[in-house]
Amino acid sequence: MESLIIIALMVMMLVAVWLIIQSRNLFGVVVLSGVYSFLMATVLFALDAADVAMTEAAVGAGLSTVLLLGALYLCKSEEGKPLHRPWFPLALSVALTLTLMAGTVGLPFFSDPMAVIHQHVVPRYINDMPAEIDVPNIVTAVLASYRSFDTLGETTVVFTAGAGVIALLRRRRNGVTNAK
Amino acid sequence: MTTLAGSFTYLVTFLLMMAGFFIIIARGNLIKKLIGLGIFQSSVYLLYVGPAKIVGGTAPILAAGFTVYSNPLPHVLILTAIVVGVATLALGLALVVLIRESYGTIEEDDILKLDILPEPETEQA
Amino acid sequence: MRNDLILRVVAKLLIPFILLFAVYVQFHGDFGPGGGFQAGVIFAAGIVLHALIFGLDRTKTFLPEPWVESIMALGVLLYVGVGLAGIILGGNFLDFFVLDADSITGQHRGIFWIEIGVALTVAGVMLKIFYMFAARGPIDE
Amino acid sequence: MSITQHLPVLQVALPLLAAPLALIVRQRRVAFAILLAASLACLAISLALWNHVQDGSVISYAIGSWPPPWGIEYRVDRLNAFVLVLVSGMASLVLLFSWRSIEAEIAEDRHYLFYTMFALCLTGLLGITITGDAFNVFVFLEVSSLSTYVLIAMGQKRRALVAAYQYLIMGTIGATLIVMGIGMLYLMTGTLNLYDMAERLGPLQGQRPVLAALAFITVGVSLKVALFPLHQWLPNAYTYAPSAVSAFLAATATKVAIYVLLRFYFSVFGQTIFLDLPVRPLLIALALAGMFVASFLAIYQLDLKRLFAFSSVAQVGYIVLGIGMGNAAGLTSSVLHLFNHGITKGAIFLLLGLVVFALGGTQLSRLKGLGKTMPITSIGLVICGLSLIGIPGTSGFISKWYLIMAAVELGHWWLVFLIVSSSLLATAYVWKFVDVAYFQSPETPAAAGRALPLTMVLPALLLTASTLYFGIDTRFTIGSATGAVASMIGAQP
Repeated sequence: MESLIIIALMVMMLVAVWLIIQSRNLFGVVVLSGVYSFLMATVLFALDAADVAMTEAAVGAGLSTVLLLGALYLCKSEEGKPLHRPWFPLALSVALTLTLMAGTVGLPFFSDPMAVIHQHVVPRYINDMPAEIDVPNIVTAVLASYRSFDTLGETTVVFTAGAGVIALLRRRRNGVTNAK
Repeated sequence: MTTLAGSFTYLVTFLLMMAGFFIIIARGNLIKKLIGLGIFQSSVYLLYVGPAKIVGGTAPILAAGFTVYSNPLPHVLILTAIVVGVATLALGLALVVLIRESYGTIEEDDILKLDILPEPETEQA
Repeated sequence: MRNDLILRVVAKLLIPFILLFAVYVQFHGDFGPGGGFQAGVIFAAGIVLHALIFGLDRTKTFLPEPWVESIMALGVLLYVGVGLAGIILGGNFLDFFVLDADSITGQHRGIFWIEIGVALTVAGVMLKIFYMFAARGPIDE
Repeated sequence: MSITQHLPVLQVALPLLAAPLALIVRQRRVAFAILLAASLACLAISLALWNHVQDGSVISYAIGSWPPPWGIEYRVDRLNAFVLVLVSGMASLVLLFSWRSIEAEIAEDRHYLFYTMFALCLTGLLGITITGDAFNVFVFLEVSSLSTYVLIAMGQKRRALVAAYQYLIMGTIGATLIVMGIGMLYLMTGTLNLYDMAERLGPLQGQRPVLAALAFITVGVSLKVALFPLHQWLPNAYTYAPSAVSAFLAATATKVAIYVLLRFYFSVFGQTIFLDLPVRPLLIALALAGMFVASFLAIYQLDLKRLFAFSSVAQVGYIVLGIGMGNAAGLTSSVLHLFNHGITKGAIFLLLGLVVFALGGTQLSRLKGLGKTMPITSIGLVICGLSLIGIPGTSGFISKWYLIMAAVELGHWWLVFLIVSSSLLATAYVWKFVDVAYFQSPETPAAAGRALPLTMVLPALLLTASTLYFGIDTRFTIGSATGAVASMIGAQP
């Protein structure tokens, strides 16, 4: 049953992406990409990734959509041009995908508790964490303590984006000459 | 059914990747390209989170009565990936807005046409 | 939108709850899903709602732009500061064990402060991006 | 417990601390002072680390006191210590240069933002280099990439925006492919620590996902390296970025990407997996194609900055060629050229920054008679040009010598021939500059350019001088490179 729901949700995601490819109306595309993110969040939730699902819903479906709508408003752009010369890109993407698929034969099976990712490194996070850190949410423990340096990097990425947007979009004060 | 769902996750990962890549190279609108880029980036989520799931397991939040938890490590990594995605989108859109202001268009071919002409020496607003 | 009475009243009622929810998500992160990042986004959403309903200028009177810039920087500083505190107290960088005599309390303390750092930066950045986009009217007008 | 023990993490934490501080102070002067202090401290730290590992020891630092593979490990060996010295040294010099250079190119109320982004870029590059954790590589790669996009977009012309956008798209594709590859490696090994991963990959040799991961990482990093034909973002980015940014990127960004390639090939996949695969012939073919096509394109450029940007793509070819050959001499030449070319290209772009400062642009039509109007700058450019060609007495000669030795060792005489003939192409594009600067007189009597400030001239000349110095006294470079190669392939020097 669980698997069936996951499959159904993923099919809906693919449909959303298909519509995004097809559509030329940018406003529609933005809304669809919000829908896509929301479906992605649901799939992630069904895959037991509650924290990730929550973040994807807030960021992908919420924030990104708002940013995109804002940019659309600023750019006054409604319709993209039609596809031109789609065959070369299509061939390239298909070739890429086929190579990828060939590579995945042999990746661990879904839901195999004996797969190496469940046997190495992670057991300490699950079994010893109550004695070492003692917070109920294991994701928080890994994110904020075991791998807290990654989270520092992540915070820096957010900071970089913020400072970067300031650097790009700040209005120039009068009297500064900087011809662009 | 479980195996099917598993292979399907991988399949969807690659289909999404392909779709995102296709939008990036086939579409000339700069905003649409960024949307494609977002899909391309988000395909990774399933590659990481799919295999982390254990059927019959539960979300990795310790609670009485559960002994089998899905693997929390990929979740942590994907949280970071999502944040990176939105950071890239914000910067990309800021660039698009500036391009629109100085070129008057966000269609790639129009911009390339304008770039062949000599640069106008006008002050940007 | 600014003159719609119903919107203004609803927003006035809603915004405190959004901010409260952000605080809940922030401190509940140890127990359920959530944490600094999500809390920062929700907090910023609350402020953005205020700006949409009451106008950006009014929002800027109690959250001026330089403050927002400083908040996003403070978050990173706080995070790195916690890391350096680990070194000063005799451990490694980001070592939470040494933050308290009891290592588990130390861990909790470390997680608490870095999550606040994350929330500050995320909320600051989201707000700042909103300010920057909103301050730029559409072109050709 | 002494502070020296924490040097590996301070290497990254100091510039990371400088970035938000520069943003808070909102003042050009203070932001510059903070950054200069941080980058000089970084240089000192990297030299100390370099000195410490020269006996072949490896420094491992467990962040958060969580032992690897559970926590994130910083790990310094002779290979990345050498790269750290290059990155932090270039950062200090370019920073000094930028003080006056950006005055002419960036609006003053954005200077503190420039310094913030510069600090973040430095943090990212150092973080990628020093970390021992696969996912951490990705996180810091994004820090450096995002800041790079902004730094490029700060260029004066509107084309800088398009260049930054294109780089954003291509860079993100590259980064995503890298995460995919890392994800597959994680699924196969269950660990993210590079060295733990290497051990656990041993028995998995030849399995398909491992090979797919290798392919993903190769393509993803090649985008960042600007390996032909994935180099399209580079010429525009280098041409339209502010002078200081072009210099810093040309000297460090692609070099760090090459380091990532070396790290994954030799420390993670290990020599055996790498040697068994058809990756090496492919790398050799692409490297050769890059060397010839990009050099050829360089000859036809009308803008000197763009000409040298294409030359960068060609020179990356030499480095990758050394990796492709895979023997000790080839790898030594790669590591050497990584350093030598970093210095040479840094010098060239700083000298071009002087030209931009004085004349306002680097179009060849503006540079007629440059040998008379800016004699020292022109001589500097000629010296660096000779290093690009590989004339004895310059640092470029040393690395090319090792490259030829490697080809001879393998018995590939045709490669020797190709390397030498691609140098002739380099001669052609360098000659183009010499011709314009010394044999053409300006159409209008050259207005004397602006006087050049010392803070700009000094770093440029220092780098030019070191191009010559490392061509004669090679103890530091060859010693470090052979040590680095020994740590890569596990042999004693």
